[in-house]
Amino acid sequence: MNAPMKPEIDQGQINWPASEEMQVPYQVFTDPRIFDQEQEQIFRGPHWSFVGLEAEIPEPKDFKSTYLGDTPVVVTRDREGVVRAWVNRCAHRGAMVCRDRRGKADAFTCVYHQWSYDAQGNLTGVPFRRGVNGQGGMPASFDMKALKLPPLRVAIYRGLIFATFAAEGEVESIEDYLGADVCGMLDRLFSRPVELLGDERQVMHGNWKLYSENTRDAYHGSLLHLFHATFGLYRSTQKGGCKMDQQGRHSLLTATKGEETKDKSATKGLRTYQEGQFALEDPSLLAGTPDFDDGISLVILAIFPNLVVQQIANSLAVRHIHPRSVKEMELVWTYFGYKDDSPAARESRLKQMNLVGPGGLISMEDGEAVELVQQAIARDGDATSYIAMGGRKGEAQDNLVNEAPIVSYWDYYKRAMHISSTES
Amino acid sequence: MNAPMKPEIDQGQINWPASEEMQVPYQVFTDPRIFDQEQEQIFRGPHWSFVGLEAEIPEPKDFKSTYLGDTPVVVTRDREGVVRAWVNRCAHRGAMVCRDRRGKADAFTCVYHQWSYDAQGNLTGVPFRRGVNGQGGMPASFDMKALKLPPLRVAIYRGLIFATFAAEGEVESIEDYLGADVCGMLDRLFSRPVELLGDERQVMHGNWKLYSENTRDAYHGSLLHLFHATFGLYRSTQKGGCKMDQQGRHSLLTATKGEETKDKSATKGLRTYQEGQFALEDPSLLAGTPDFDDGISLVILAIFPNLVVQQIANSLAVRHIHPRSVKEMELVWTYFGYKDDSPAARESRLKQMNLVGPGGLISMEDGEAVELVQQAIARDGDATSYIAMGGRKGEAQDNLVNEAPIVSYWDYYKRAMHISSTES
Amino acid sequence: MNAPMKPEIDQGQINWPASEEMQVPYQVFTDPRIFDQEQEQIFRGPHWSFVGLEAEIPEPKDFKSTYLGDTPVVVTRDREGVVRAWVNRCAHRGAMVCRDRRGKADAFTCVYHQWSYDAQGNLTGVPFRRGVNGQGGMPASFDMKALKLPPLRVAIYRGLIFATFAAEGEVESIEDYLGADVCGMLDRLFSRPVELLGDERQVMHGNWKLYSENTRDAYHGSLLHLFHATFGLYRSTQKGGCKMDQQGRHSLLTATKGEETKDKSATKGLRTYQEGQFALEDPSLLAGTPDFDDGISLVILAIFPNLVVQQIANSLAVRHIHPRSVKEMELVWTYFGYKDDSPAARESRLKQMNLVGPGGLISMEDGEAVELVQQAIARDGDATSYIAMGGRKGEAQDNLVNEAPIVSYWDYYKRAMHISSTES
Amino acid sequence: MAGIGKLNKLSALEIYYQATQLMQAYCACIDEDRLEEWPDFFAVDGSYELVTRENADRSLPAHAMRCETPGMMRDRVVSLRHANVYAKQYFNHIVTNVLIGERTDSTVSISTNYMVTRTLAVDGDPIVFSVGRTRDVLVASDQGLRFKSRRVIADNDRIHTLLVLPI
Amino acid sequence: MAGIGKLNKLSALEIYYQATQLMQAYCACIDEDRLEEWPDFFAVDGSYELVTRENADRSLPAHAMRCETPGMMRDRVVSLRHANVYAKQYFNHIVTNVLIGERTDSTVSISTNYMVTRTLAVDGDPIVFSVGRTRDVLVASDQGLRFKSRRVIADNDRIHTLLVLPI
Amino acid sequence: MAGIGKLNKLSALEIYYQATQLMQAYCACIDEDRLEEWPDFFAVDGSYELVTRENADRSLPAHAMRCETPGMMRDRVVSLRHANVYAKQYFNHIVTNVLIGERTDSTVSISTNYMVTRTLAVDGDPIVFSVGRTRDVLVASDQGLRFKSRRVIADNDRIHTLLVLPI
Ligand code: FES
Ligand code: FES
Ligand code: FES
Ligand SMILES: [Fe+3]
Ligand SMILES: [Fe+3]
Ligand SMILES: [Fe+3]
Repeated sequence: MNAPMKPEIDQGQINWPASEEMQVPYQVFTDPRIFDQEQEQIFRGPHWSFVGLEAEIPEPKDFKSTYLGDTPVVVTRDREGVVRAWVNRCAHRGAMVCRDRRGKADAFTCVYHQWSYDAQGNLTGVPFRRGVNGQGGMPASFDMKALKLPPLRVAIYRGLIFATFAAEGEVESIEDYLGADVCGMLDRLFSRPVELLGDERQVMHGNWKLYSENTRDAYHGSLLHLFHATFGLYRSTQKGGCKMDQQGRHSLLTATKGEETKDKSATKGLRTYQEGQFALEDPSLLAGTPDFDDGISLVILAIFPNLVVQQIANSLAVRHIHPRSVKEMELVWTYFGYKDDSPAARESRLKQMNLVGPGGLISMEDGEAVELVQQAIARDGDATSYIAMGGRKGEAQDNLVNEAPIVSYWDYYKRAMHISSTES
Repeated sequence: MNAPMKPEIDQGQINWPASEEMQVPYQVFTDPRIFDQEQEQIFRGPHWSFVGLEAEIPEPKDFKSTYLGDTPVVVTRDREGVVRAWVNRCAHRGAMVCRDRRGKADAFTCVYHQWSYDAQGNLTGVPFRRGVNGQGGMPASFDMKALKLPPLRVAIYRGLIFATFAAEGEVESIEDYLGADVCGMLDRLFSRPVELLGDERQVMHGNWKLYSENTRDAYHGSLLHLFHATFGLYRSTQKGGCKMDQQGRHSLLTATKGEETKDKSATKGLRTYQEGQFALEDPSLLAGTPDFDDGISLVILAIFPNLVVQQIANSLAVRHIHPRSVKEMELVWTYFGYKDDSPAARESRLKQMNLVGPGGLISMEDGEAVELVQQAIARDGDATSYIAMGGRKGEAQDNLVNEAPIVSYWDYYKRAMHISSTES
Repeated sequence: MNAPMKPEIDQGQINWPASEEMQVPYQVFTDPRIFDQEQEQIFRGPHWSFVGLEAEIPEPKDFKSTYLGDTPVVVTRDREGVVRAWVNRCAHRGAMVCRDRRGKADAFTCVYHQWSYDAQGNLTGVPFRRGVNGQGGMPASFDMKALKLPPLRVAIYRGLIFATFAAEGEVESIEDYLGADVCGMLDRLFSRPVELLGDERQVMHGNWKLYSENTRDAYHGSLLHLFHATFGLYRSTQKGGCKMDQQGRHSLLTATKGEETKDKSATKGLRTYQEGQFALEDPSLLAGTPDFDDGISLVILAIFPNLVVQQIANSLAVRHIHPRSVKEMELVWTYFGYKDDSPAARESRLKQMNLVGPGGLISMEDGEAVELVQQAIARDGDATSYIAMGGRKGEAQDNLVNEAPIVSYWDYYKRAMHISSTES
Repeated sequence: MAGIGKLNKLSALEIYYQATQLMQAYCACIDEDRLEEWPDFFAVDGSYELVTRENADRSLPAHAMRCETPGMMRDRVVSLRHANVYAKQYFNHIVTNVLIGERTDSTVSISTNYMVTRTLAVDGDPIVFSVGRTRDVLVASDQGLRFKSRRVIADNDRIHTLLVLPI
Repeated sequence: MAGIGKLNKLSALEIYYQATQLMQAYCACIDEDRLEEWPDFFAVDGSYELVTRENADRSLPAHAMRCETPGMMRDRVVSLRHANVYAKQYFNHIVTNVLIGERTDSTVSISTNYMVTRTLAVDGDPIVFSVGRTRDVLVASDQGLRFKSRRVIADNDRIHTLLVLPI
Repeated sequence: MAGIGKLNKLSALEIYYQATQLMQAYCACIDEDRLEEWPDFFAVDGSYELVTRENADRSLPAHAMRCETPGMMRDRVVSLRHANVYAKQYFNHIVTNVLIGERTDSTVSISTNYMVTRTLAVDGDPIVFSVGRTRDVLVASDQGLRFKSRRVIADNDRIHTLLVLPI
């Protein structure tokens, strides 16, 4: 690793209290050197990162360009239909080879000197390799095979494409990486062929891990997002719960329409739990037929390090996290339906896009929340948060008023980053 | 202190000549690590920083949000009318709690999970603290009293509100901090109840200490600002002088309409001292009745670290310095008059707003001057300025052609930052 | 040198492979500390940097302000007609003294306190130096001669003005610095008095050395720039070659209209070498009479560290590189003709401005290429390019399909920066 | 603006003027935070949609905002006023290049270019929040021209922080 | 533009055109650095004020610039030309959404949206310097329409570096 | 827009309208990437030039783009389509302050203010790419008004990355 570019954080420099509660030093959200290390130890480490849906590149020669962490990468489907991925940096003098967000090609030619590569990233052509009239050209030592677009390993689960810099054996199989519960939910959501509805892109001026917390946070749902409450649509003391994988890095939040709590004491005085003062003038917004018969109306599945899969009523999407710097991230929402959707079902999904995304009536607050934290902590890297709702230990919960998945997320993060708590 | 976030500058790294004259290494205006240290040792150190006027929060439950250094803070007046201040960062997961610039409230609820606080910053409510139906909720170890919005200590002098991170005993009383001369001038300017006229905000793309120099600099007044000279209104060889507190960190510049120098030799060839070539077509701009009978027509009172109080003819204002980064600051001008102003007096103050502020005919140049320095020194952290007008030692002066307050400012700065001169 | 501002890169921190081919670690394009060192060891080191044309300041008292590296400097012609240069930073408190891009003046007065300087940068006036009525003023120790605008040494070759921070003897004479081949080409291009046609300014969001590579890169010409090929105007397998000075830091690329290669094998399949599919509707664009009878139709003369001189058909220009940060540069194109141009010749030059510059039909791609590299390498400071076309050793070549001048450029860069290769 | 009867009775110039005034009153209502009036600029069967060029160029239906009825617009306004959490902010609409397109007895198609800046009320400099073109169909009503449909197509596919107000 | 007599004799369209031309000539005079002509766009009793939304929303009188008479405007121009020190800079006014409001025999109220970019002549990229709305009252004169009063209300409460030119 | 005969037969208002529509159709053609139509907005002897204020103020002839004939414009479009390499990008033209100047039987001079944003199709936020004023001479033709000459004078002397599209 290149020392000056990505200085190691030595243990003494991060002050992580070994307290009963989880107390995260705000430095992890503001220190550029920690961001650099995350790129090495998380995004280029033993993890599978989401890079797209097979539905985005359904046919041979389809490709898309995206980011793994903050490294530009390209995902292609070669002539044989096999999905490939490589770093988008020419082996010659480093120019970005693929300049389109998506398209169809089975050869990729760098514009600078027209070196060309196949869909696997192998170097296939070098202009004037043998010079002209015996002059110029490459030296004898030149070896086409030694130069390529740095390849990534690819794994696919239920049409979701994951890639890794890690070599065989350095990271478990995708199934083991995801774990049984996550795989189960993906089986449920991706049981039917999907059709793309389009993308939305949202820039959040905050550290990417603030969004990781947000999407593992059952606690904030009914307190920050007041749309349902305002229109008297439901109380989020509804049934629900959260599960984590064995490592605690992924989080699966689900909620079920159904019985409400009678525990009025718990909600006394909370604005959320006043009677809804308003009624929708056009209720067609929410009139959709459930896609599943298991009664689960809300799924927020956060897969470490950079993916969130959502089912909010009939609105289905994958959210791809692109960390751009220690204090900025881009979130790419890719909405989808099922190829066999009825016109009415499709219409419901499109209507319900009004509920989610950067302008979503339910969810617009999440971008605001991430930024409110980034702004408030700027000067206080040594101060810490206090995460204890639902108890310290990150275990699965049968309720939506806990922070257990966040606790287990940070426990895993410390292991992945080789950070140990400081005795206090 | 958090090492990686705010690395200590070790002595060897600042090269401050121990010369007869004051020679300030430009590094202090360009090095982000020095900026970080200033936040610790100056703004969070044994000093009182200005955070507002009582007139901005006249009644119980009034509040304003602002910055102390670059830390977001909130100043409130509680139900009993006592002024309080705290850091604007939620004790739970760090979101900014108060999101308005000013308003009326006696409870502050964080939007993220609706933790609520009283005007003193004490935590008063935590949703689902006891969970729902016995599930979730906070652990036994949870102690409401242990969590709060970090409180600041507050002191008020003549309606000016100051706050500090320093504990009792770490910093002197506000009266001692300001010193007799400063208090005397504040007594003079704030003897009558004030009424707010409004704010102006000016971003200067330069280090905040360049503005501290500028406002302690009697020397530049008649040389940079040519409005009066151009319209033949006065010569600033008029009587005047400057005083500093015992520590030399504050500066009080005053000028008096009156006798001019006969020392033509001193002003020979200076554009400023040519006859005014122009006359005001609408002299009502300057037609105001003096507010004071002591003949003092100009007061620039610079209070360390972040306040300037001005009286320019009938224009009264406090200027609050908000250092945003090592190379940018925001200056907030709050204009005021007296509650018992006659309509004519009020009209004069408003007319004379044309003279000051970011678009002021007299003073607009100060923002330009600050930026001209920042631009020129960017590459030269090891070069130094040469400050000697009026002699090296920072003693009170009976004239307006000296830099004594700047010299004493830097002497104090070195003490506050624990920087010693390097032998040369 | 000021340690914290410009930290030394210690050898262990740059990993430069000692390979047969030239492999440049991308860190040199992305590490701000390397940028700081370049300012010291290259732009303030033993080199001559271009600062302008004599034709920009033809008469006594003319001046222009510009940058040497990222240091603001001013080039003046004094009353005697001698060209002078100095750093644009006031000796008093560091304000930028000259605030115009160009003009006429033989005295320069800083606006802040009206200290004034002559065209050589000598301090000539200090207001209130002796105070007023015996008060204030400068101390006895004050020495006008000791304070000045930091002077640079100036050398002129064929109307091109170069300046250096280096003392006499630290850098060779301008003739020796440029070397015989470079001087010869400048003699050729500047044999007739020049007339300015105007400037264009282009910001490239990439490291300045990427542009240095680009302008020493014969290889990319016919592969990146497809204008001629598209309109069937020529094949750049035309005759041409490149020369370097003895140090290998400058590069002289030339091409001659004439015989084409018959080596079809070399160009097989390259888009560039398809028959031109289009014809110019208005061929007057290219209808110009050659300025020289030596058949040379293209000259790209790159003079280390910050100048490119161009002859592209009838289009003549100097390009001044202003490195603004490690990842941004500004390129200033100054177009010129000859005073004795016929109207037709002048018209051709103006028409052909459509071919070059930021919107040039031939050359607009260079800015794009620079940025494509900067974007792709951001995360990979420890990865390297592979530069071997035309063989490892940087020797003059009689062809346009080699990277020899780039190889010798990097060899020199390592010497200038005291970087040695790491054994691999 | 009173009822204007058959559009084809009006001169191109008159239509241009009335279309311009409608557009400008529409923007003023948003920029001056009179959101409750926003739905009234639409016909009773009027619709609104905000999409990005990225999706539109692929003929994908995803949108950033779509109100198929004035009722849905009013629901959004109620939500913004009473439910949603966002920093106090101002939009400023620069709408120009009003180009008159096809006309029928009762409708006229127009296109415009727009630039919207967003300025946060606290610590905010204006940012160029959204730029692009609109394609609107206007219809005559007793209150003058109204939007039968309004489609905003943004050049920029990114939204910073969140999208609160319509364009 | 010749004297235009009673405003209420003019069609809305005619007023719109004349108001637009006045606004555009006004901007051109500032953007082309013909500041000396700036006061001439005002009636003899005309006034100018530039305020921020932050102060206006609180009904506080503080302003960034206020000229109660053309004389004060001329004084400011003289000061800018001969006294004040500032970097050479260009304003570019984008003024649109000219909305015609109340009319009397002799006056018409209009509002507009504006965006002003400032570009420094040396080393400058254009920055969005000020955005907001104007509320103007125009009056007929022998030279055509003139400003009886012009009030500029900026969305952004921050001024970068300094304020030199009027908006 | 059909043939409009002698310009001096038209009212100022009519000219204003037609000039505005021409300008707006011109911008739409560029912003919607219909570059092939760009030369058609010019008279057969029409010319186009884009210069910076830095050069214009010194009366120096250097330009960023100059097409002396519609043929040269078409050549540039062919080059952009088939030869040149640049990131996919969108211009958005905000053109306003259309000020009607001198008129003759067959021509009318107009000036405008413009702001052009450039948005990269991939990873792009809109940037203020160019701002300034235009000085155009329009001529009547059978297709309505056309540009006899168009001169764009940019306040900003810097071009970021490269200049692809006309303004
Ligand atoms: S950089 Fe890709 S071919 Fe040269
Ligand atoms: S962050 Fe404030 S309540 Fe959770
Ligand atoms: S800084 Fe130049 S005269 Fe004071
Ligand atoms: Fe949420
Ligand atoms: Fe001053
Ligand atoms: Fe090139």
